[in-house]
Amino acid sequence: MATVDLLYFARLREAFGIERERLALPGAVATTGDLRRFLAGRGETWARELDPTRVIRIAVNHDLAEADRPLADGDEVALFPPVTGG
Amino acid sequence: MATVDLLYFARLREAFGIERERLALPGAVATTGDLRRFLAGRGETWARELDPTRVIRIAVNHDLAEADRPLADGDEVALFPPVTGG
Amino acid sequence: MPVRVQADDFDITAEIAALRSKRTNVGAVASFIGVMRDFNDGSGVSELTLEHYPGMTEKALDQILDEARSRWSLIDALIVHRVGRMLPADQIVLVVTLSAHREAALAACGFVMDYLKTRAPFWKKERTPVGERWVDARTADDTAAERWHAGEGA
Amino acid sequence: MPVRVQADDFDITAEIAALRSKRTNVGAVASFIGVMRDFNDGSGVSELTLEHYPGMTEKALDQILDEARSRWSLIDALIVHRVGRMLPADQIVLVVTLSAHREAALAACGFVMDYLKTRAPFWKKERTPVGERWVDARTADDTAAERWHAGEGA
Repeated sequence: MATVDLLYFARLREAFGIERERLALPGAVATTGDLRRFLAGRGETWARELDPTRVIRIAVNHDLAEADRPLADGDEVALFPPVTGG
Repeated sequence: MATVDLLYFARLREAFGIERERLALPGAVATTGDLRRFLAGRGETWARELDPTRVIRIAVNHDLAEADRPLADGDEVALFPPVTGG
Repeated sequence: MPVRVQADDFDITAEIAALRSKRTNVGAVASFIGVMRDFNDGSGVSELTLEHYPGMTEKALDQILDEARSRWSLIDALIVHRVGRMLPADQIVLVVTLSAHREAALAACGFVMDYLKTRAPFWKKERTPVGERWVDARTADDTAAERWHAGEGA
Repeated sequence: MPVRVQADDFDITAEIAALRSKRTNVGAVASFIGVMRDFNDGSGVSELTLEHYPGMTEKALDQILDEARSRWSLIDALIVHRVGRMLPADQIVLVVTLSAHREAALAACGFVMDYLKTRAPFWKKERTPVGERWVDARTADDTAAERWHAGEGA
């Protein structure tokens, strides 16, 4: 079974009250888009923050990824709001 | 009779061997273009450096001027090659 | 093409001197410093906290400089980005680009800032008179970054 | 909006600090330093002499900053241009622009350099292995300055 490390940053980290977690991917979760929908199913805060109308970025192994990016065992997957540095 | 102060810079200063001069304008010299043609009539070096094919800038009282700019008594008129600062 | 993420402040004279060290082919040094303002989005701001994603940040900044180098003839370039707590007037980010000619240096400097604003994982949280808030990404930043795609592909 | 013509070298950190002094609305500091290269137009260059037209120079630089201020929202701006003898790697010119946002600061900095290159009365004389020569104006500089006219009038 594929396991990924999930990281949350900025508003998502605060809203979820968690910085990182290790997740064994359910069989139906094959891509970053699947993962987002799966996490949105965890309940109110998760559903609100990950609602499809909210702009969220997902990075896989330190590279920004599209929603169809396949996930593999050992991936580091980060979810965060649009960046605001500079 | 109108008198102007003429200044030469960079390559023109070196070619003419003169930095500045006071010139009583001949009656036919009414504009910067007239002045350039008049100075070109002074002889070989002047004719070569001020030949119509050479790009020369003329400033009147510290502002870049076109060839039809009228000259007035007391004007400071500078002739120089295109600038190369920065 | 160094990138650095640090809590400490930086000095632009020292950074430029280090980049230029022993090079006599540099004709143009363009630079940009992003500074913390005491006002943003209609509110006073008394403090800023910059969070980032260690590991990804450095990779993203490296990629931005690689992309800049592929587009312009650069002799060297530098990004320094601060993280942690900052006060109004503090320096936040420094970009320096070195080239033989000004066109490349200036264009690359603007490009790096545009890309950094939309691709480097930094987030700002502001303290205002009514509490703390995460800064929203500016649509203008996306637009600025997108102009560099003009002419690419379809 | 100060302009200075001087024989002495300058320090960009000190110049930026002076411009920013006591201001907390500055979000963006763009700058450009023109540096003497040891190579130009196919020859080694060992020394440079910069001549200018005192009186007109300051007026031309003031006009360039006025024009920049009329086009972008600038908090302040600075031009320092050196004259006299210079050696390879010496700093020649500094432009700094301050704004609330980076777009204005960066665009104005490029604009000032483009205009300075074609409108400010400075002339460079280079010492090369085969003697001294006056630097020719670059057509590229005229083209760069002209792009700011796009959309003006006819």
